Amino acid sequence: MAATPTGDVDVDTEAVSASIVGASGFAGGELLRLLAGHPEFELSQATSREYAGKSVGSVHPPLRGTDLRFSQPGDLESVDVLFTATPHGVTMEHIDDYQDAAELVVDLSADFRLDTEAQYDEWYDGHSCPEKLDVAQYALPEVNRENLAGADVIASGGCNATATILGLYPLAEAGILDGADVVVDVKVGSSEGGAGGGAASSHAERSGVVRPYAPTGHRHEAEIEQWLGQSVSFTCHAVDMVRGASATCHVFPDGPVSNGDLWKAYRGEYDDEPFVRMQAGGSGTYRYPEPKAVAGTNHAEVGFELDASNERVVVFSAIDNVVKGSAGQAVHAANVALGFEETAGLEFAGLHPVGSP
Amino acid sequence: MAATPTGDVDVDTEAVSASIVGASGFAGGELLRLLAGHPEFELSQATSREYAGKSVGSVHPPLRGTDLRFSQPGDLESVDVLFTATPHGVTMEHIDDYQDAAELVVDLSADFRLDTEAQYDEWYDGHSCPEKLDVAQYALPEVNRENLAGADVIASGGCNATATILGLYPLAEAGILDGADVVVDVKVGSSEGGAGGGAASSHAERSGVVRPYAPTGHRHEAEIEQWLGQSVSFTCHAVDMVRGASATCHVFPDGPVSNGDLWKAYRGEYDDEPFVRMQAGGSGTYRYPEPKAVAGTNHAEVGFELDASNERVVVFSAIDNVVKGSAGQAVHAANVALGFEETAGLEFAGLHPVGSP
Amino acid sequence: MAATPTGDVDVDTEAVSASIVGASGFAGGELLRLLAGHPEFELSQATSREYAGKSVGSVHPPLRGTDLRFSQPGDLESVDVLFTATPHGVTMEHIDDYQDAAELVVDLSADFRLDTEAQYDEWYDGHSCPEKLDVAQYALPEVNRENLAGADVIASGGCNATATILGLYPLAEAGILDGADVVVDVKVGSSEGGAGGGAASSHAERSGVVRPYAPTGHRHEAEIEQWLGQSVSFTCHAVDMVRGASATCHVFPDGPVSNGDLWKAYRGEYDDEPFVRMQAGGSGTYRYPEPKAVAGTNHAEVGFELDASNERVVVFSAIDNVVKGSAGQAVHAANVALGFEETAGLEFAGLHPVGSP
Amino acid sequence: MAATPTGDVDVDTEAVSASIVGASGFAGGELLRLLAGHPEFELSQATSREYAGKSVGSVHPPLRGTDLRFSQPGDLESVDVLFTATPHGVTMEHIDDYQDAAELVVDLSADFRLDTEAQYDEWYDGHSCPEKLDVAQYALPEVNRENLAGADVIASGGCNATATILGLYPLAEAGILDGADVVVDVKVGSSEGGAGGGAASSHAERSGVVRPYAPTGHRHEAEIEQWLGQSVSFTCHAVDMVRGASATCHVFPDGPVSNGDLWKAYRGEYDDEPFVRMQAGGSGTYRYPEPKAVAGTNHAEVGFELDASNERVVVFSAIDNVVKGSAGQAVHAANVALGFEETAGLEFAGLHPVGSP
Amino acid sequence: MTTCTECGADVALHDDAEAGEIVDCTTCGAELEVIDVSPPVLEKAPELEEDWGE
Amino acid sequence: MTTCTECGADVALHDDAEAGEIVDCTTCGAELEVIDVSPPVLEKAPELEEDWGE
Ligand SMILES: NC(=O)c1ccc[n+]([C@@H]2O[C@H](COP(=O)([O-])OP(=O)(O)OC[C@H]3O[C@@H](n4cnc5c(N)ncnc54)[C@H](OP(=O)(O)O)[C@@H]3O)[C@@H](O)[C@H]2O)c1
Ligand SMILES: NC(=O)c1ccc[n+]([C@@H]2O[C@H](COP(=O)([O-])OP(=O)(O)OC[C@H]3O[C@@H](n4cnc5c(N)ncnc54)[C@H](OP(=O)(O)O)[C@@H]3O)[C@@H](O)[C@H]2O)c1
Ligand SMILES: NC(=O)c1ccc[n+]([C@@H]2O[C@H](COP(=O)([O-])OP(=O)(O)OC[C@H]3O[C@@H](n4cnc5c(N)ncnc54)[C@H](OP(=O)(O)O)[C@@H]3O)[C@@H](O)[C@H]2O)c1
Ligand SMILES: NC(=O)c1ccc[n+]([C@@H]2O[C@H](COP(=O)([O-])OP(=O)(O)OC[C@H]3O[C@@H](n4cnc5c(N)ncnc54)[C@H](OP(=O)(O)O)[C@@H]3O)[C@@H](O)[C@H]2O)c1
Ligand SMILES: [Zn+2]
Ligand SMILES: [Zn+2]
Repeated sequence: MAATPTGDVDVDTEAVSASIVGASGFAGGELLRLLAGHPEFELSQATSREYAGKSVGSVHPPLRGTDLRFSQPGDLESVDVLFTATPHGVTMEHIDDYQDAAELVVDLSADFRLDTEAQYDEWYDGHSCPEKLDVAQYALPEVNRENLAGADVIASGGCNATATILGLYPLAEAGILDGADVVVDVKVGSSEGGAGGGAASSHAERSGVVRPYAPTGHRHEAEIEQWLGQSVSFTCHAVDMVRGASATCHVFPDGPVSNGDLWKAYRGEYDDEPFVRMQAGGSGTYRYPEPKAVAGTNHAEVGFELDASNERVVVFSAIDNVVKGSAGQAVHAANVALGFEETAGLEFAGLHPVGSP
Repeated sequence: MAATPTGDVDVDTEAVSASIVGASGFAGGELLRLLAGHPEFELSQATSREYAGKSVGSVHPPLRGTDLRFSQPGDLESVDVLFTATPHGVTMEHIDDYQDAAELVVDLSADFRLDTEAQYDEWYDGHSCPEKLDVAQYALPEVNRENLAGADVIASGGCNATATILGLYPLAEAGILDGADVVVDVKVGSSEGGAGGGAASSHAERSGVVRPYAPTGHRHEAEIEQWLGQSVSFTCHAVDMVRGASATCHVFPDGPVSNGDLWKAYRGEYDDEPFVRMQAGGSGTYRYPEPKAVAGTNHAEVGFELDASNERVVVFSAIDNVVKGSAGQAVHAANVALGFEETAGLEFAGLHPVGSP
Repeated sequence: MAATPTGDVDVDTEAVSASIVGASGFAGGELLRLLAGHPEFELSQATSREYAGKSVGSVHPPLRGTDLRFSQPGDLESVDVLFTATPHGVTMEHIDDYQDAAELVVDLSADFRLDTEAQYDEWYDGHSCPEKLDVAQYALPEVNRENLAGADVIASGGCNATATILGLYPLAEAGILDGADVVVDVKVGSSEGGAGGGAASSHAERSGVVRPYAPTGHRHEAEIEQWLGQSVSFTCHAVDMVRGASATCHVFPDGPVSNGDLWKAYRGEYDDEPFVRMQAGGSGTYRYPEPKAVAGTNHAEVGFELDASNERVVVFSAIDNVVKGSAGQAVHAANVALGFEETAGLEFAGLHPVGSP
Repeated sequence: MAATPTGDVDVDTEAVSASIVGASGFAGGELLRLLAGHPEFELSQATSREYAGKSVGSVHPPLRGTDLRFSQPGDLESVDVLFTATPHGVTMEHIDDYQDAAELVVDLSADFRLDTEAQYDEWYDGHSCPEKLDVAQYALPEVNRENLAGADVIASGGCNATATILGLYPLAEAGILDGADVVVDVKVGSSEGGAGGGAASSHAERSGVVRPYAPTGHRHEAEIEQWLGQSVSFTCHAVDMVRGASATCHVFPDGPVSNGDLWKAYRGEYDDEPFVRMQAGGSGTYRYPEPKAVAGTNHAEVGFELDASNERVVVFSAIDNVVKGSAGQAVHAANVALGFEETAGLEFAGLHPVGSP
Repeated sequence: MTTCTECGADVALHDDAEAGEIVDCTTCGAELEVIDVSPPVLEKAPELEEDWGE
Repeated sequence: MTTCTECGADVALHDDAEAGEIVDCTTCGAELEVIDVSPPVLEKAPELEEDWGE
C-alpha cells in the first residue's frame, strides 16, 4: 500500500514534524495518541488554552509519562503537518495562519468538508473563507484516495457521515443507489459531543439512553449527499456507549437486487481496503457490524442483509467515531498524502471481550 | 376510566384470585410485582419448575419478605384469572388445562396474538390449537379496549410490536399510513431475551453493544401488520440497557402532511389515554420519547418530527418492554376486562435521574 | 406503625401542605416524586431559580402531566412543611425565613446534621447559625425515631453516612464495636454529585469508572462518628451506576464474635424496621446487599459475613442515595414526626431485572 | 531492558513458535491478540474443543482476517513455548504432555502459582502433580524478574492477587507492612468470570451491580500472603465493567509513616518498571489509579494517600485483569525469560476517552 | 388559559405571568414565549441549537 | 482452497478437513459445511435460529 513520497512535505530523510491544535479535546487526544505511536511522525506542539503548561498526560491518561506539555495556540511554530481538531468555525478563521505554519493542514472539523459556499450557506452559517474550499480534499481514502497526494488542506469527514458513506458507497458505485429511497438511522456514543460536559451530557442524565438528538436536518446529510450523489433521510440517536457510531441504512433500490449483486459490489470496493472489514451474517456472537468490535481502531465494519419481502437492503456500518470517524481517518489520509505505509500508526486491532469502550 | 364489572369473573365482593405460570422469568416476575401491589387481585400461585419450593423473593429481590413460594406448574389450582408468562408454544399446548383452571387466561406469549392459523404457518411453526384463535383478544387497550370485557383469553402483545403499534396507530387511524412506506428501526434492552443467559447474552459480550439481531423477517411484523393494516420494514438492534424498547418509525406518507395534521391525529387518539404521553420536541434534556423515562412504568411515550425536505414523518415511541410491552399491558387489559380502575396497580411513574434501568 | 398526630402541624382534617426549595435538583426531584404520590401531603410550591416558570415535568420526566411549575425561592408562601434540598450552606443562611414560612423544616443538606459548632469548625467551614443546632433532629428513624415527633427542624442524613450507620449501628448497640477497628469502603453512583454536570462527571469521563474520590477525610465521617460513638477509616469510590451507595465495612472487634451474636444484634435492631432488609448469604444471584436491588426504594439492605481466620466481620449495606440516603429518609422522618403511617408514600419495592438505575 | 537470550528456547535466528491451549476463552483470546502482534513470536496452534475448525476471528473480533483456525487440544504439535489458559486443574493434569510439547510452558491458571502442596490442600482441592511445584516460577516480573530466565514452567498470577501485590509490594520491601493490619477491598469486571455465561452473569442480572462475591476466604489470599509475607483481609466485589481489577488496600502500619517514606518506597521499587505508573493525587479528572485508564494495556497504576488522623495508608492499584492480570503478565514473563525486549508486543497504551472497556 | 401553538393543548398561565416569560406546554413540551398576558398570547420560543460538536 | 458460497471469497481448508465439518468464511463469516473434500465442496450450513424469547 505504501507509495513513493509525494506532496510538499519532505519525508525522505527523517521524521516528519507534526503539531496539533485542539489537543486537549477528544479528537485531538486521539491524534496525540496515534501520532505518538506513529513511526514517521514526530510530535512538535499540542495546543490547549485551558491546559497550557500542563503535561498532555494530565488530560489523556494513555499519554502519561510523555514529556510534551500543552502550549497556547498563539505560539504555534513551523512544522511539516498541522492537525487541527477545533470546533467548527475555528479553522476557517485561522486557515491562513495555519497554512503559513505548515505545508499540509489536516482539519478535523466541518470547515473544509463541503465543496461549495452554497452548501455552507444551506447547512451551516456560511463560510468565511470560501476561496479555499477548492484546494481542500476530503480525507476518507476509501472514496478519495487518489486525490490526497499533494493536497494542501485535507478535511477529515464527519463521524456519522463516514459511517454512512462507508456503508453505502459500494451501492452508489454499483448503481444500486440510483433512484433508491434511503433511510439512515444512526446510534452514537457520548464522545461525539466532545470534552465539554454540561447537564444533559452528565453521566446521570446520559447513561442508559436511547435518545433521539437529531431527528431531522442533521448537517452530515450534506457530506453524505456530496459523496453518494443522493439525499438520505437521516436520524441520529445517542446510546449508552462512549465511542462508536453505528449506521443502519435501509435501502429500497429501484429494481431487484440479489445477494450476489451485493457481495460483488461490496467485495469489489473493499476487498483490498486495509481498514474495511465485511461482516454479514455468519455465526457466533458477532454477526453484523458492531461499534464495540472496532472501538479504538481505525477499522470500519460493513455488512448487509437482503430483505426480499420488503424489497429492501439493510446495510450496517460501524466505526469508532474518534478514530475512523475522525483522528484515525486524518492520520490515514496523511499517510496516503505523504506516501507512508497506509496502516502506519493505525495497527491497533481492538479488544475482546470489551464492554462499552 | 373504571367501568361496571363485566365478564365471567365475579369481582363484586372480594379480591379476585390470580396465579402466574412462568413466574420465575422476567415477565412473570413483573406480573408478581404488579399483582402484589394491586388493590383488587390476590396472588394465589406462582409456578416455576426450577425454583419450586423457594420463596419468590429469592429470585426477584423486590418481592423479598413475601411468603409466597414457587409451585410446580402441574399443581395449579382453580383461580379467577390465570396469567401465563411461558415461552412461545407452552400456552397453546396447555390452553385447555389453563381454561379449566381459570375463567380468564391472560397469556404473555405470542401463542394467541394472531388471528389466523395461516399467520402462524407463515411467521411461526404453525399452531397446535388454531380453533381457539378466535376467542382470544389482543390485550393492548389503546387499540382494542372495546373487545376486552368478557374475553376468555387475552393475548398480551409483543414488546417491539407494542412500541411500533403505539407509535403508528394514530397515523393509521387518520389515514396517513395509507400507501405510506414505513421503516421501523428498533433498539431494545437485554431483558427482552428472558432470564436464560448464554454466552452471547453474558455481561461481557452484551455490554456496550449496538448489535443488529433481527435485521429482517422479525416475527413481530405479523402483529404490526395485523393492527396497522400495512406491512413495515422492520429491523431490531440490541443496545446497552436492561429494560426498554424504542421504536423509530420513518414514515413516508403518500401525500403532504402538516404538523397540525399530526398533532390532530395523535392528540385525538391519545389525549384521554392514561398510559400514553406525547413528547415531541420541547425543551430541556428529555425532548423526545426515551425508554429510560418510562422504565418500570406502564407508560408509553410517543412523539414525532416532520422532515419536510424528505417528505418524511419520524415517529418515536418508547416503552418498558417488560411492563407496557408485557406484564403491565396484561394487567391493564385485565383491569379493563374485569371492570377495575384502568390504572389500578400500575401507578408507578418512574425515576429521575435514572441510569440504565 | 402509625401513631397519633404529634408536633405542631395539624394533620387531622385535611392534607398537609408542603413545599420544596431546590426542587430542580436530584434530591429535590425525588421529594417531588415522593410527595406527589403521598396520601397525606399536598404539594404547594417547588422552587428553582434556573427553571422558574417551567413545569416540573420538563426537568423530571416522572412528573410529566403535573401542572405544578417551578417558582422562585424568593416567592415562598406559608406552608405546613418545608423541605429544603439545596447545597450545603443555603439552609443555615435562610433558616429563619424557612422557619417563618413553615412549622416544620426538613433539610436534606449537611447544615443541621451535626450536634455542635465545633464539629462544623472541624469538618466544614464553620456554621452561621450554631444556636439552631440544638433544635434540629437527625432524620434517620432507625437510630433516632423517638426524637422526631415535635421537632422543628429535621436534618436528613448524608447518603454515605446513612449506608454506613445502618450497617454498623446494630454492632454499636450490641457493644461489638467497642474498641473495634473499622474500615469503611464505599462505592457510589453519579447522582450523588447532584444535577450540575462538569467535565469530570460527563458521561464520557464518568462511565465505567472505579474512581477513588475521597480517599481520606470524607466529611461524612463526622456524622458516622456521632452516631456510632466511634471513628472509622473511610474511603469512597465512584462506580458506574447512577443511583446507589454501597458500604463495605470491615470490622475487627476487640474480642471473639460468633455468627449467633451477629444475627442477634442485627435481628434485634431490624426485625421490626419497615425499611431494613437483612440479606446475608443465602442462595441465588442476590446473596448480599446490592444497591440495584433497592434502587428507587426507601429500603436498605444489610448483611454480613464472618471471616474467622482474620477475626473480621464484613458488613455490607446498600441503599439508594437519593431515596433512603436523602429524600426518602426525609419523608420517612416527616411521616414519623407527623404521626403518619411510616411507610406512607414510600411503598415502591423496586424492579427486577434492572440494569444500573 | 532487553537481555541476552537465555533458557532453552533458541531465539537467535527466527521467530519463536507458540501455541495456546484454551484459546477461545477470555484470557486465551488476549494471548492470541498479544502474540499476533508480537515481533518475536509466531503463532502455531490455538485450541478449542467447542470451536475447533472455526477461524479464531469468529470468536475474537480483533483477530478477524487471521487465517488461523482453532484446533483440538488433543492435536497439539511441538512448539517452542506453550501458553495454557484453561480452567484450574487442567494444566496440573496435563503438565507432562505440555512439557513434552514445549520447552517452556506458561500457565495462566492457579495450578502452579503456589510453592507447596500444603497450600493447595488448604486453599484448593489439593494438587495432582506436587512434584512440579518446585520448578515453576511466578510470572510477575515486578516481584520475580530475576528467576524467570531459564524457567521450565511459569505461572501467571491471579488478577486480584496481581493488583494487590503490586499495590503492597513496595510497602513489604520497605518493611512498612511488618506487623501492619491490612484490608484489601477489590472491585472487578465481568471478564474475570471467563467466557462461560450463566444466569447470574447475564447482562440483565450483572449490569449495574456492586455485588459482593467473595466476602471472605478468597483463594487469591494464598498468593498474596506468599509474596507479601503477610496475610490480608480480603473482600471482592463485582462492579459494572468488563475489564479491570481495582484494589483498595487499607494499611495500618505498626508505626508512623510519612509521605516521604511512602514515595521513597514506591519510587524505589517502580521508577524503572516499564509497566507500573504512579498516580497519587495530582489534578484533573484522573488523580488516582483507575482500571479504565489501563484497560487493554499491560500497565498497572499504583497510588496512595496518607490518612494521618486514622494512622492509615490507603493504597490504590488498578490493572486490566485479562492483560496485566493474566495474558499480558504471561507474555511479559515470557519476554523476560526468553531475553526479548520486555515491552515487546505490549506497547498499547490505552484509550481516552473510554467508557467501560 | 390559552392554547399551545404547537399541539393545540390548553396551557395554564400563572396569575403573575409576564410578557417575555418562557413557559413550556405540559402536553407536547414546546417552549412558548408569553407575548401578551391579557388576553394571553403565546408564540413558539426560538429554539436553542444543541451543539453536539461533531 | 475453495470458494465461499455466500460471498465468493477464497476459503482455506486445513489438510485433514472432513466431510460434515463446519468452517466459517473469514471474509463474510458465513458458516459452511464441508460437503466433499476432494475436490472441496462447500455449502451454506443450516442456520441456528437465535432465540430472543420475546
Ligand atoms: N468527537 C468526535 O467524535 C468527532 C468526530 C468527527 C469530527 N470531530 C470534529 O473534531 C473537532 C473537535 O471535536 P472534539 O470532539 O475533539 O471537541 P472538544 O473535545 O470540545 O475539543 C475541542 C478542542 O479545541 C480547542 N479549542 C476550542 N476552541 C478553540 C479556539 N478558538 N482556538 C484554538 N483551540 C480551540 C479546545 O481546547 P482549549 O479550549 O483548551 O484551547 C479543545 O482542545 C470538531 O470540529 C468536531 O466536529 C469530532
Ligand atoms: N421479556 C420480555 O421483554 C417479553 C416481552 C413481551 C412478551 N414476552 C413473552 O413472555 C413470555 C415469557 O418471557 P420471559 O422473557 O419472561 O422468559 P423467561 O424469563 O425465560 O421466563 C420463562 C418462564 O416460563 C417458565 N417455563 C418455561 N418453560 C415452561 C413450561 N414448559 N411449562 C411451564 N413453565 C415454563 C420458566 O420457569 P421454569 O422453567 O422454572 O418452570 C420461566 O418462569 C414469552 O412468551 C415472551 O415471548 C416477554
Ligand atoms: N444527591 C444525593 O445523593 C444527596 C444525598 C444526600 C443528601 N444530599 C443533599 O441534598 C442537597 C441537594 O443535593 P442535590 O444532589 O439534589 O443537588 P443539586 O442536584 O445540585 O440540586 C440543588 C438544588 O438547589 C437549588 N439551589 C442551589 N442553590 C440555591 C440557593 N442559593 N437558593 C435556593 N436554591 C438553590 C438548585 O436549583 P436552582 O439553582 O435552579 O435554584 C437545585 O434545585 C445537598 O445539600 C446534598 O448534600 C444529596
Ligand atoms: N479471566 C481472567 O480475568 C483471568 C485472570 C487471571 C487468570 N485467569 C485464568 O486463566 C484461565 C482461563 O480463564 P478464562 O477466564 O479465559 O476462562 P474461559 O473464558 O472459561 O476459557 C477457558 C478456556 O479453556 C478451554 N478449556 C476448558 N476446559 C478445557 C480442557 N479440559 N482442556 C482443554 N481446554 C479446555 C476452553 O475452550 P474449550 O472448552 O472450547 O476447549 C476455553 O478456551 C483460568 O485458569 C483462569 O483462572 C483468568
Ligand atoms: Zn403543546
Ligand atoms: Zn464468505
